[in-house]
Amino acid sequence: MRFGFSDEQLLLQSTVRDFLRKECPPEAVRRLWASETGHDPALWAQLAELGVLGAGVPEAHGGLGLDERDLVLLLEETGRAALPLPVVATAAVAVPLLRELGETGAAGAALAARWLPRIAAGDAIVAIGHPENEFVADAAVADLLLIAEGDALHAIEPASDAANRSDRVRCIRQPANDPGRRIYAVECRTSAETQVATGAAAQRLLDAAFERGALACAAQLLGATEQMLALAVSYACQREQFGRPIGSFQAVQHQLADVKVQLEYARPVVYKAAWSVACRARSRAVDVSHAKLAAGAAGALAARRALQVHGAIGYTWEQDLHLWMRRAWSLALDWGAEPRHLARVSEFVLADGAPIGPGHTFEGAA
Amino acid sequence: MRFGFSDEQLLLQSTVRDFLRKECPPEAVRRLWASETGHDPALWAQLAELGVLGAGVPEAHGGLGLDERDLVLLLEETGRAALPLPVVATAAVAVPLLRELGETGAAGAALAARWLPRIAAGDAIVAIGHPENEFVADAAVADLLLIAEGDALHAIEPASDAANRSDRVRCIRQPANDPGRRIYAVECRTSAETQVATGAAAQRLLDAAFERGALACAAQLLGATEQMLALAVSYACQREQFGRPIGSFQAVQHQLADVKVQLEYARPVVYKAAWSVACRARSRAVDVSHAKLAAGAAGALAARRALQVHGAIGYTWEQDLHLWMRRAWSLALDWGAEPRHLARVSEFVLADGAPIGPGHTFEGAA
Amino acid sequence: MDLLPTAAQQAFRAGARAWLEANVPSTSLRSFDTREGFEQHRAWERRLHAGGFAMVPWPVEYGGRGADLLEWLIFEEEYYRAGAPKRVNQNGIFLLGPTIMEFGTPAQKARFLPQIASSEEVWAQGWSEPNAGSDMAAIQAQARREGDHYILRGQKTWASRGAFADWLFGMFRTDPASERHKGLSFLLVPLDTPGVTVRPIAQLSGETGFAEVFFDDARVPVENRLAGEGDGWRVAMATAGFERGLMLRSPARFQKTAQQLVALYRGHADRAGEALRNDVVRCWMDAEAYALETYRTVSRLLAGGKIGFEASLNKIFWSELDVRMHETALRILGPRADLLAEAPASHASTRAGSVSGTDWLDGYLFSLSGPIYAGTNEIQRNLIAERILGLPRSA
Amino acid sequence: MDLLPTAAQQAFRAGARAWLEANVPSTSLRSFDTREGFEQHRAWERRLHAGGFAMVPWPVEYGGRGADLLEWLIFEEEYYRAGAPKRVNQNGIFLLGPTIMEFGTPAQKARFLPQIASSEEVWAQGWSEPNAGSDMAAIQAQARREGDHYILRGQKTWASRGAFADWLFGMFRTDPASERHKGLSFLLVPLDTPGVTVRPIAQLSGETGFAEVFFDDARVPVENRLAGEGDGWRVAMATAGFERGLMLRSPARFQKTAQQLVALYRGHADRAGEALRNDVVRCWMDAEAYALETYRTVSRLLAGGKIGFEASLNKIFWSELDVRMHETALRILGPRADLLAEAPASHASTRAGSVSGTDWLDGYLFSLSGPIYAGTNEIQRNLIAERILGLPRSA
Repeated sequence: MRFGFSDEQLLLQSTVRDFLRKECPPEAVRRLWASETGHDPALWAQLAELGVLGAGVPEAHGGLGLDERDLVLLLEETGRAALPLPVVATAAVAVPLLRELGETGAAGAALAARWLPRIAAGDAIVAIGHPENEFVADAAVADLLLIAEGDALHAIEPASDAANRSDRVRCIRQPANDPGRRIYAVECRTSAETQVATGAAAQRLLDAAFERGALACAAQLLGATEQMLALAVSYACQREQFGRPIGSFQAVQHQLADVKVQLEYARPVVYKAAWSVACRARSRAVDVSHAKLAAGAAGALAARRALQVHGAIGYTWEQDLHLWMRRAWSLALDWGAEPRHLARVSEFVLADGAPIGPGHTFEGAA
Repeated sequence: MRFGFSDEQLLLQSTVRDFLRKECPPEAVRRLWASETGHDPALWAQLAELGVLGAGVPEAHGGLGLDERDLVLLLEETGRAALPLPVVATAAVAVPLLRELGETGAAGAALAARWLPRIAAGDAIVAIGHPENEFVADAAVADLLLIAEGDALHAIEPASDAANRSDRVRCIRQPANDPGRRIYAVECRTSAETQVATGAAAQRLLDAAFERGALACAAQLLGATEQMLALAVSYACQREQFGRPIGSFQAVQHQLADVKVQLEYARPVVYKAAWSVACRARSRAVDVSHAKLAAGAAGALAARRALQVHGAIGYTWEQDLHLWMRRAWSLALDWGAEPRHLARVSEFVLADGAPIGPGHTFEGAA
Repeated sequence: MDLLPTAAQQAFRAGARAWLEANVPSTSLRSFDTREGFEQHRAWERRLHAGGFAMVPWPVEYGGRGADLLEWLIFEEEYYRAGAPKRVNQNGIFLLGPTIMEFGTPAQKARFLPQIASSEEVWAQGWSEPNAGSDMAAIQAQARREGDHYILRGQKTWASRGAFADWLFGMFRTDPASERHKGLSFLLVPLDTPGVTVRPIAQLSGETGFAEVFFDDARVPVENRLAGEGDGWRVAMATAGFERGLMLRSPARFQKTAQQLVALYRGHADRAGEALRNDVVRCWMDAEAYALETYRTVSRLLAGGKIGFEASLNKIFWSELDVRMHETALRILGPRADLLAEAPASHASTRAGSVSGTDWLDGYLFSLSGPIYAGTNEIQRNLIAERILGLPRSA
Repeated sequence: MDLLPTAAQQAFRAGARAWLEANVPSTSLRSFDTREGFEQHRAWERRLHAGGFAMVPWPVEYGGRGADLLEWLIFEEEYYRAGAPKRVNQNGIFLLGPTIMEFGTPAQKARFLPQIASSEEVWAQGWSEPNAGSDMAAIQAQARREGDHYILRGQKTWASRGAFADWLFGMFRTDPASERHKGLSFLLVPLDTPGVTVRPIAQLSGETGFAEVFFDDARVPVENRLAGEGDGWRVAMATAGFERGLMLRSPARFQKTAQQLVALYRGHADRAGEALRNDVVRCWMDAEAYALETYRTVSRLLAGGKIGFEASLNKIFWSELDVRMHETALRILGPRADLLAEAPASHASTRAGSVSGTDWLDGYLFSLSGPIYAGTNEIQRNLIAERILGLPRSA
């Protein structure tokens, strides 16, 4: 029993943090927002090189062979940087999904063997069409689409040339609040050939994908929350009114103290959920939902308070705060909004004979 | 169209306020809490003399012939004083109920003629057994019980001598949080003789009684809220920590400012509900429920914040704050707790073609 | 206490309703924080003015209708009920206009009020400076007297409507040796004065709802000063009171939003549960409470009362209600809350009728500015604590 | 990260569970803030001590079991799971004990710790004075050195357990010329010392949970001073950290309350709707979050870490959660929330099983003290802002 990270895990986290601070500053995020594709292949390749994209890819396929306990810290960093690249879908959801598909038979193994190395190398973006999300994030730049249709899961590879691409997959952009996450209504031709799993097997994969997607959002929310808090603290230290920094006013201090409290009590929940998913603990559904709710609430509070502390300047497009505010709002909605996750926790807590109360916290373990 | 009180109304209010400040200070409340009966006939008689008890009694019966628009201000004052006497049941509910009974025929008129003058003179306490309240407040000291049973309303006069009294009415005290409001499970012998209304007529009377009881609680809550705020402000001005009054700390200031906001936006709602009830406006049910909810929420917030500002001393029996805290808690539960009133407002607001939106505020008028 | 409208009030309401039904544009205008939308809104103001409804409570001589404040509330109810456009000249009609009526000379009234009422001159406000936000007394922009002119130097920021407006009002330091609240004067500045430079600022919505305004030896005639030299703070406090209180935030606006929220909920009632229902109902109640308190205040004013620091209570109540209503709406919309207006409607939001789900996101962003502008809610709470409750001054 | 208990931890849990099941009194004791209840609780502590479970993480030589902090958390879980009595000597075992371990001399450890573990000596805390509440550095009570004794003069107040306890710990000003945090010493005072007068104070519940304590030339030997003369503030800050944080408020307490809240809701599910359900579920989640954060902290401590100002985060989280849980329970109980424990049970509360509805009102009153004692939550927010976030000191 040890609730904490190893030095190696923390080192990898700080490496990624330093990298993103340097390579993905706010100006880079804005550049990507405004760019035609929203994608940055060079940055993507560097993330691969750092091991972020291939963290969950088995070493045999060129990855680090790690699991959610490691990845959660890296995702936190991508949230802190408001990184507008499809890390959640590709690294957190698609990689383990392909890994699991690889264990279902020859066709699956072939698919995994074809794509996992490319992901680890930074050569592939995967988009996920999951029944829990109405739209598909980053579908237009995806090299592989894993899309649920009916009771089946399909793997679709749009051709890389634009002409043939639109023949197989049509992506209709949906204007949304977070320019760093482009979402699309996707129409594509599925067939027996594109089908990679069906029935209970497909459902199992999709269920696991949902947990991983929600967990990844929660992890990014932690980072985004901490960053919004840091921005607000920094502004409150520097901005003077009435002859003193506004951060010396209790009204400002207490608003930000509340954010800190909520953040620090969301953090262990997210970390536990990472452990639960990695270990396939019995409690993983409720742990993940709890994590998504706790991190979402912390993010919402941080956005609200950081904006209030910034005042009018926070309300401008020029100020960087909204890079994280928009992110926090969209992450809270992605992979299950609040009512969905609250219902899952409710169902668990209110069931007859639910294992709740003192002593049950780690009992739902595998 | 004039949303305000007349000079006469305000004068009567301030007379009652001054009287209660003098005759019902905290020591008097504590004395009544600890007394055997909980009743103070002398104080009751003085309230009658001031016109509080007979405000709604027609002049022909020795009262002032006023309505809820006047009474609301007087009830506010009894709340401000935490007056532990049954003003709500007797003056706010029983008086108009008897008045209305008086219009239903000879028997009703006789009952009204018998009791209204005695109430106005301060010679009678009336307790109400209403289906919306599980128990009957102040039943043990009542000279008249108006009790619903089945679809009928009964008027029961317990004998004034204790021996015969228990023959007709048995009152079992229920230990409750507010010593200023003794509640009883009441067992009594009803008969054709005690029955004063039945069926739709009884229901109409009981419905009107519910609106009046809830309105009266809301009015008392306004006064109690204002008093808790005043206590907290006064303590915050006088108590020093870190070399300055704690009321100069923003953390304290803002907590109390919130109470003031909530109080001042509950006030017009309560006053409008008084008008609605007095004028039998179509909107009176929703207006009363809104009033009860708004005043209840303001009272709850005031109790919470006043206690926090007082710190440990507010947590003692010796400090007076809890006289109003207990009152605010019990008033919020009496005559319909939050869910009951919220459901009534919901039903109105969410109905097809509900008259809501700009321009409808005074449209529900009679 | 009599809460029934008089026959005259009913007739006034009917007249306003009839005119609005006949005149309100059937398609919505573009945002007035775009050039095109700004001119569309100015055209609407001209039409309103021609119809005699531009500024109903103003005297007829200044382009008003001579109505009393109760009629003003009734007009506002009808205005929001009709879904009429937002008032592009709100700084002029709701803030500066009342200020000129209180402090202006007859000549100033005659010069400015009719142009405000007709929106021939649209106003920006110049409250803030980079170092004077919540602390408005920290104003540094200077107005140096030179004969019958002031020479303006300095900078204002967050000037709402600044991008497209014709005039700006604001405080300038006319006594260079003065500090804090002293030595300030309230000046009216044409934005086309040489030496004035306007830099629009993009807001969260991407539109340029406010601007920085730079003054580089801009010359303004002395007759453009409202009230005496050095009286600026007193004038500005009155204007700020209007901003926080009655005029700018008429209850009808929030009642309309609450009504739309109820409609949104009804359109989603199958998915949105009881918890959201309670929140919706609470929002409706609070919007009603705000209306009731406003009617009560107006009754008091008609009886000769004055508005004081209660304006701070208003400011907190409406701004936090507005945020709450929009948050509730976004929770009802669920995962679709993120979509912008141009996104295709979902089945659910279509069913919710005329209320487009996606307007709520824009409205939410706008609502978030409510607790910030017109004096942050932190400042308002200080004022309530110290000026209304009588708590000791905070350090 | 490994969140599975080891075999040894599982065995420890099983042992604790077995002992508690065999020993926890089947009927609940009276409140320890009554004379009778106090002695009942002391008797229970003796039994716990005899069973070796009085203070599991303490060294065996001091009456403990030598368990590590993870085992301590496991024990607490079992303790609350078993519904065992509240700890009457919590000031001693959770606050003073750890302080003596950190600052005491070997002689002090040997003298006091075993008596604490066995509750032969029950402790009151003497943090506050009439003029030193949130501002603890304003302490005025004096301890004048006279040979090998201190002569105590002054007053403490809100001394919890003061009414019936044997000893009191607190800070006294040993340097009469000193101010604020300087010149204070941490003293241990037998309450039967001549010159010490205890006046019990009735709380909202009517019970005497705390007391005023007057010192009128009371003589205390110098060896009753913990750490050096003038070191009182440093010692007290460590003790206060224990109070806010880990030891006194073990997560099991809140998990137990959350579990009871869930049971209460299930017993009333027909009347209590979805809105309350969501609140109940949120309470459960927060109690779990508190447990998780505690396990995380303990892991950090076992790896050599220290607790600092994070204790302020704990204090806010558990105290506000505790209030929220009780408020939610009272809302579930509805109109019956007002009834005291002696009132007859309703149909609904009977169905809710072993959880008596009426305990919630007592619990609510108690929970309201949470945001006040151990440093008000306002003070904690200041500490978080200034010591953790690094915001500038407030004026």
